[in-house]
Amino acid sequence: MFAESTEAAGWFLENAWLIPLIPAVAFFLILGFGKRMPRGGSEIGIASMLASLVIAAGTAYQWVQRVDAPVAEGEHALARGSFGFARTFSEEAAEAGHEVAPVISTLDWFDIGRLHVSIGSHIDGLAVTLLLLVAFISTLVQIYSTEYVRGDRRYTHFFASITLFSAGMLTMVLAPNMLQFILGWEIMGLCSFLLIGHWWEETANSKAALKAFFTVRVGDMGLLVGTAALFALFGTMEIGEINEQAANFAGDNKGMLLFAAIALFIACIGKSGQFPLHTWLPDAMAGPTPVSSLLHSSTMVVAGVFLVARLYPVFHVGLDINVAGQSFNLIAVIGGITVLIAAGLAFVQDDIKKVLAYSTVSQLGYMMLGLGVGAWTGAVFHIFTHAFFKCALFLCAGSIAHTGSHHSFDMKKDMGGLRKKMPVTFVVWIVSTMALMGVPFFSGFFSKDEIIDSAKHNHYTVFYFVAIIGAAMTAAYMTRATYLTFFGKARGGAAHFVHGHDDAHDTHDAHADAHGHDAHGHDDHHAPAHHSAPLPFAKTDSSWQITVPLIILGVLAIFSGYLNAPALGIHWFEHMTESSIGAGSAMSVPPPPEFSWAAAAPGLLLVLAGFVVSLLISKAVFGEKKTALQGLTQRNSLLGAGHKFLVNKYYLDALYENVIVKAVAYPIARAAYWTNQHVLDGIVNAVGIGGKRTGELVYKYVDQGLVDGAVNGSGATARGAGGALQPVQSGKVNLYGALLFGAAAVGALVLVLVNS
Amino acid sequence: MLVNNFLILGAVLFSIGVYGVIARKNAVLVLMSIELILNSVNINLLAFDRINGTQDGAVFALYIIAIAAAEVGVGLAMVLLIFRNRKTIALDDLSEMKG
Amino acid sequence: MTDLADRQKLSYIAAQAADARLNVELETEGMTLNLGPQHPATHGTLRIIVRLDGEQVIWAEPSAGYMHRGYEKLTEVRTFPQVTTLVNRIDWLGSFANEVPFILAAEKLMEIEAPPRAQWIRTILFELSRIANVSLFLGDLGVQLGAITPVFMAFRDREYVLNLIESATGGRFHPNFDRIGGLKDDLPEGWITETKQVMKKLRNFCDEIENLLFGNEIFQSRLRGIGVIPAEVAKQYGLSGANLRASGVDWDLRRDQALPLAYDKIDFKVWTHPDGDSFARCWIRLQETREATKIVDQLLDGIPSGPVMAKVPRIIKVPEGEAWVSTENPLGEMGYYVVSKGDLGPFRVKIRSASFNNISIVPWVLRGVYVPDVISILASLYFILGDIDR
Amino acid sequence: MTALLAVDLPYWAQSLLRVLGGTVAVLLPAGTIVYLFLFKMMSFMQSRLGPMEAGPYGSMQLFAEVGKWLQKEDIAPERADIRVFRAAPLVVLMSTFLLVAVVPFGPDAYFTDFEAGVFYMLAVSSISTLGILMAGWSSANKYSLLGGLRAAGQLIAYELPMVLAVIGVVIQAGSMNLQTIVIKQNSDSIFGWDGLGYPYILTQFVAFLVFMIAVQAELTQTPFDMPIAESELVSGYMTEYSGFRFLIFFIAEFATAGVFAFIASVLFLGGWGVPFAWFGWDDINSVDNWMNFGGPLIMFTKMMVLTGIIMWVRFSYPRFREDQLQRFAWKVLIPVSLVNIMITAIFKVAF
Amino acid sequence: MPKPQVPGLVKGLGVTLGTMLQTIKPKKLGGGAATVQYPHEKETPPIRARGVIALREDNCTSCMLCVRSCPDWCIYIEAHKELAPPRRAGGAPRKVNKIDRFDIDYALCMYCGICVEVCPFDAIFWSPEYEYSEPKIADLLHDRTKLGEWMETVPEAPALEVGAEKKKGK
Amino acid sequence: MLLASDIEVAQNIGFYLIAAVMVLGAINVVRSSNVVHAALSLVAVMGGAAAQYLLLSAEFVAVTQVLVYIGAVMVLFLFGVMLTRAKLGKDIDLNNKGGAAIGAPVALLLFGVMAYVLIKGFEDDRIVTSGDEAIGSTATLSDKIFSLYALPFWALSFVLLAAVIGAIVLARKD
Repeated sequence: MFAESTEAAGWFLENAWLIPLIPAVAFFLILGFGKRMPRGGSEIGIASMLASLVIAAGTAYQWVQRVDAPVAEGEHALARGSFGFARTFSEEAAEAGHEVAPVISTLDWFDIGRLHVSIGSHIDGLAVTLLLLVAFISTLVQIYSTEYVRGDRRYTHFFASITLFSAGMLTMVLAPNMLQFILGWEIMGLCSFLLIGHWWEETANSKAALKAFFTVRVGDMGLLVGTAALFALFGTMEIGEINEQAANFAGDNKGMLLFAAIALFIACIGKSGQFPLHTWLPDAMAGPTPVSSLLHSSTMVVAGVFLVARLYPVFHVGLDINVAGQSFNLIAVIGGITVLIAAGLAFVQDDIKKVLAYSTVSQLGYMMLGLGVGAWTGAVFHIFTHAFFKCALFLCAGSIAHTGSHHSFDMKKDMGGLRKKMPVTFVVWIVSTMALMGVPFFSGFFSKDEIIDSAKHNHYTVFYFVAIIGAAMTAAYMTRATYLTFFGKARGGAAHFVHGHDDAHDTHDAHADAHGHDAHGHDDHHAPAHHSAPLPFAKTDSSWQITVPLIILGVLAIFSGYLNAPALGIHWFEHMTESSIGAGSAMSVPPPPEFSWAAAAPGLLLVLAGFVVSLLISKAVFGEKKTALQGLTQRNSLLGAGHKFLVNKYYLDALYENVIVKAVAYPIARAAYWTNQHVLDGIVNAVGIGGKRTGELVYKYVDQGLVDGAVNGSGATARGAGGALQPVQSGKVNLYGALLFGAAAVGALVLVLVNS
Repeated sequence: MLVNNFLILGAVLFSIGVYGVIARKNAVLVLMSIELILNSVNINLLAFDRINGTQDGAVFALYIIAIAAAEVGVGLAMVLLIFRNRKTIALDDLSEMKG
Repeated sequence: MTDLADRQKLSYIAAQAADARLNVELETEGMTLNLGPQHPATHGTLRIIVRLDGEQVIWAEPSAGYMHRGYEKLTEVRTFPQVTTLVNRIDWLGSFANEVPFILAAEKLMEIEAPPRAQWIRTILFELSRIANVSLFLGDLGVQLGAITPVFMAFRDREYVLNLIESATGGRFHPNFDRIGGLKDDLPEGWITETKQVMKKLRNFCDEIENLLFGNEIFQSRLRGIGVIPAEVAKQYGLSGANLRASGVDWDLRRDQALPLAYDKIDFKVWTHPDGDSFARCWIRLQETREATKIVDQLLDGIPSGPVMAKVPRIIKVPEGEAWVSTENPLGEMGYYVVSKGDLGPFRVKIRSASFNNISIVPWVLRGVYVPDVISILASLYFILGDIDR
Repeated sequence: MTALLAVDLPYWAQSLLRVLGGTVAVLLPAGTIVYLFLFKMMSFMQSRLGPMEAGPYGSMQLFAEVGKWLQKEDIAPERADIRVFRAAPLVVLMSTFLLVAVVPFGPDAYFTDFEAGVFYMLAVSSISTLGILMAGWSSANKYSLLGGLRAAGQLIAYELPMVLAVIGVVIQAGSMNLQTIVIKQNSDSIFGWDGLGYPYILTQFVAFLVFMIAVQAELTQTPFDMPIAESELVSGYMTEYSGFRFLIFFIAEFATAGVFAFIASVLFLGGWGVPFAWFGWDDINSVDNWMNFGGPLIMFTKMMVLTGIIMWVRFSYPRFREDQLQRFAWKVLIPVSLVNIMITAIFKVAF
Repeated sequence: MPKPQVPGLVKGLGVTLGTMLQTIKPKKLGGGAATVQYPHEKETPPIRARGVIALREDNCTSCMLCVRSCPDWCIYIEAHKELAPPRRAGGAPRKVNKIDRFDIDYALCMYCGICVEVCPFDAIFWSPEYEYSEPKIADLLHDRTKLGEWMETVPEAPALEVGAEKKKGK
Repeated sequence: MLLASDIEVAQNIGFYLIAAVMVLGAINVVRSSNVVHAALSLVAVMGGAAAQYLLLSAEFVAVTQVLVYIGAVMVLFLFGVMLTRAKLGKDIDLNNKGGAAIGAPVALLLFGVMAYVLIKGFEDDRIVTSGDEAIGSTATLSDKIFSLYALPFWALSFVLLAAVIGAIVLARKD
């Protein structure tokens, strides 16, 4: 159908559209025939992902070649293949030395008015990175899942959804225009919903799925609005053109660009779990662990970051990033807040997946922060490294739950002391944790350090401190989690696992006696004794489908950082991707600063400090010895309040539940009530009379501090005015209607009289 | 035919609709009055179309019809919810909007 | 089958949690609906008070007694031969089967036994009345579910059976053929050959119904997984007959008790079904109809010769005593507890009729289902109103 | 119509003719369907003979029935909302009459030539829902109310697959005018072979199935007859009706069956035409006088075949449950017809 | 069930179609409806059918056994004693019971047949005749003339099936 | 042989008949003491509106009006009304106390202003039965919708989707 092209870009680069197409087709195949396949359709999914991976690898290889040997100008003429399949190459190809033009292959989709929409692929360094990443991690996670969700009631559907997700993500990554981008984005949202709610029989899970869906949907509105604004501004949907025009933006319509950037960033906030819409992400851990590791840590949630990176000129110009004298911008502020609050929240979680979820949120904050402070390469590279080690961590958590802790994710109740029993998992976990902490010479170090350095270098001093404090907190909470999971005494489910295996073959009985089959929860429906054969060197660890992906990811968690290690003078990754921002003639992204150990030292010291303090506290609080610290939060009211505050996630959820959701349920009345009480009457304690929890919570945490002071001053005047207008505010819609129409009529009458 | 035939008809319906919105207490009836208003607007749109000899008014009439459908769906769902919670759909019983 | 068991468990849970389920669906105000006393689904004058939420039942209770005729009392002022013609009318579709346990109880008190030929003919007629009864159920089932054709087929083929019964006993519906000590008369000539032909027709009818109704996907989707009665619950509510066997309880009085009937001489299968849902109940009845035709064929082949009446006094006085005899009637276990004081008539008769017990489960099984399911469950429970209100 | 008679008639005469023609087009099929299928075919399927006494083979039975219904008392329940109660059957019947208005019976034998005919057809068919709701509510009877609500829910749910099924045809024909659709089907050829014309049932078979299922549901015929459901709701929204108002419901039911069958044959079976190539005609204009008389007969034949199938299904199947019906509409029919639209559109663009 | 099956929906249509064809098929070829066009053609009930009770008045001695054994007391007999000529010449005149009234109320009768069974003198019989419905319920009370007329329709008792014990006497 | 003037007379008669029905129906909508009667009157108004659209030779809009308003919206209304237990007979509590006293002047004032403006503005203008575009042609209409007004069309579809989701969320009870 698509004619072979002998033109220079290379087969893989031109046919990258196959990468999402294969899983998309596989999705339908799984849906249609999956149940009849011997392995329930998982083989189709894995095969499709492998095929995608191969093509993605080929694409990456050819891209590397393309970068290393840039083609001469003029070779990329517009070529039109059969079936209206046009290949256009940017005119600015190879304009300046290393500027490598992206390879864009498109097919006309449809025309509406002046809108011309095509579908196809847009290959550049950024896209290649993400393609490879997504295809690779999806493959591993699917292999992992064959064991993890074995015997599940909706096994086939699981693989169908996860394959569709991959297709969606790859579609988005490849998107040459905003419409295809939105398409992929929405497919991901849908799959996220399906997969979080995979075990929808439990209310909590379906609620989490709904929450994720709706929260992200709030952001998606921003995406649509932002796209519309960009279209209005530039008259095109093509990402390349948008970037180009934005980078060279000189119009007086700056406000529009700002508006578009903010709207798009709202989408990123929703998708990438940034403050204040981050609450869905931890709840999304209700999904199966492979889902968490694929969608909610390494791939889907970085879509927001990817969007910013993809349309970086828009944000860069729209939000005045790196303009001298601007030490704050929206992206950096949101990213910074997210880094800190998420890290704070990670301290108080008992659920290992929640810890990792908040860690993910925090790391996503880092990426945003990086983009906000102009460290484009650092941020993109952090996407890359983070994906490996965070995926590894999640899969470790899954492995522990699957094998070690009897399908519980509760670190305090069901884990501890697992390091000897699960050596593979333990080693991978430690490696990944160190990468996450940013320990030198692990992958996380290189990427994170670049962000931190850039923040300082680009004069975002506040964010520099935010970043290093965040790094320290990361070290601390990860230490706590590691300690709770692998050290100390085995508790609960882990105890069964650890001690149960000592007695020769009573294992199964012990399991059955202690928990019965029901205790397994949903994660799996077979007892651990039925696992397929583990690898010889890991007699007690999970089976090979789980450990092999773990090992691969663990290795990458160390070595993926060496693609771009400024500390060692390697800038290869930067070299490969830097053209992706577009032909940035008017836009000046400062190059990343030169690495120096001195600059990295404060961060590293803080990380070390965080590690040590956390270790000590963990030992003291969770260790076997009794110490004064145990139960401290119960005894000390201040610490207790802080702990409670954190445990309740800063009451953000309560705020959403009670203000936003209830406002929808009792639509006008409740909101108007709230507004009236506060704005008009200014009598805050009247909230209490309503007896609504909303009132109380808002009163406690928002009003007392912020609103009250301001309002009290104006209270008297407002009260007087309110009293005078009281009869008008009767609360009757009809009366409002009468007033409205009456006023309209009078107004019209006046106009008529004036005009005639 | 005079254009004013249609326009005045629209005005009459509009006024009646306004009267309904003001005078009715039952939420469903208020919704119906709003439908009256929307219909009168549609008649006007189409009549204006015929003055200009274009089709744009028809397009917007179609859009208004679609919006009205959406509005009724949500409106009735709200009414149902209010009825469920309060066993009444009389609007002035919903006095929480009172100042 | 594991699938079915799974589904059974699920819908059992669903039925149990009916109240909880109400929270999910669109709520409308509750409404009390009287199904009956005059309603097409109640085969007579049964009233089922149903409280609905939307179309979902949240509470149901059968209210019987609109057709109570006081048979237990009536028997006290009748002589023993007269009672047979009364009890005939309890389950009016399988009336010969109603006579048998009463006669057997009286014979037990008098300590006589019918001659073998009479026993065989009794058994044949017993099974014929089962066929007459259940084949009508198979047709009526269609009507309850909205299919209008099966009932006509049922009437068509049931007519052959009724003709057989009539030509042997003289009565189509109410044979009054059983007598203490034997039968009123012997079979007329040619009856056996004709019966064999009719049995073939009925097997054909069963196939037809199976194709027309039971194989129909709509039919199955209406009945499968609906109204599941687990074996335990079925036993607790005292269900019997096909309703019990459909819940997987292998219990059949024809096989499980020794009575002076010919069941022990022949070889037949007692059908059970593990599901316990409406479909299982209907399916069991279909299979039992088929089995009954085979039973009749076997009996016809082996019918012994000899008298049909034992020696009994001309005026029957049953000695003092009490006796309980129950048989596996078309609707389930039917039994008579006869107390005699040595008079011409019984002193007291307690009738255990199958349908009365079978509908006792209605409040339990109807909770949480939808109105159309009420109909299908009632149809599948299969009661004859006379059998409830005696 | 004027061309049919080859004379110019005054406007009032034309209108009169139209009204007469409409009445015939509604009542004749209804009567034939009732006699042939409801009286005879159903009886045969139940191995009985059906009415045999009135007229030869009971052919006059219909008139006897009509007479019986007409002379019955027109009862309304005491607490019913009398005006609404009385108007309801008329609204239902009105929907039928409005429906028949767009059906073309021949090149010139039509009542109106409406550009958006398909759309109009779908629009007016939904009016009957209103009548049914009115009947259900005004009867002051719980069974009626339940039946009315069920009917409304069902009709709304099945209107959607119907619309979607028709869209396939509309895409293929490139017109919403029923007359154009007929002419296209009869004058097109399949890959150059015009032995069959091009009835859209060949390419739109899925749409045809969906359409017929939706019609079955719209008519509340048996697998979908919960709104009436004798064994559950006694007679649903018709419970309280008697006399000629019941008769109107009855007529409307069968007349609508006929009209829908007309429309189905227009959309899928080539309408009033038979493949022209059979008779060596190459142009519609050369035969249009003939077809004005032959067309109605051909239409009638096709209609009877389709109604026969509808009735056959009705007499053979048990009914669904309410939630199964909704599930079937939303989970099976609508996706299937959407896929059909997609495929049709792709082929339309591709060829 | 490994082999692919015809969907039940199609099978169902097949059954109805088959029945229809069977009904349409002319009677000569073994088709036709299962029904009987009643007023035009009559059904023949089985010989033993309990249609109506016939009375042979001569045999009745008004012994009242039937009246007493009737479960719902629907037989009414009134009689008086009369002298009849002796059976053999020269004998003493016999005292016989002459029936004044022998009514059976078919509105009450349950057709149980106990009366026929208990009659020791073979005075009442079952006839399979069934066409005696009346518009007025009172007309269902058959008096002895009418009951006597039914005697014409009483058939011979049928032969018994093989293996039956031959009845003695009668 | 219909002359243009004859057609116009017929059109005028038709218009006034339908308009009378519509106005009476509309008054019944706002004055009726039974919710279902009000809804049915509204159906009459909408049917009348559809007929007026036909007079304005906008047949597609007319058909849409019937399909959406009568076939769906009004059925939904009746559905909702019946679910909220519409009473048979008179319902006393449908109007605001003093609502008429406020409503009537406002409505009359509005009508007065509008009528004045309209009569002044369009004195003797007549409707155009032929224009640049094929009047009432569905094809032109669709071309307009899918080219010039495509973006509102999309927005509308999102609004409908949102409405569907919103309605479901509101109506479900959990």
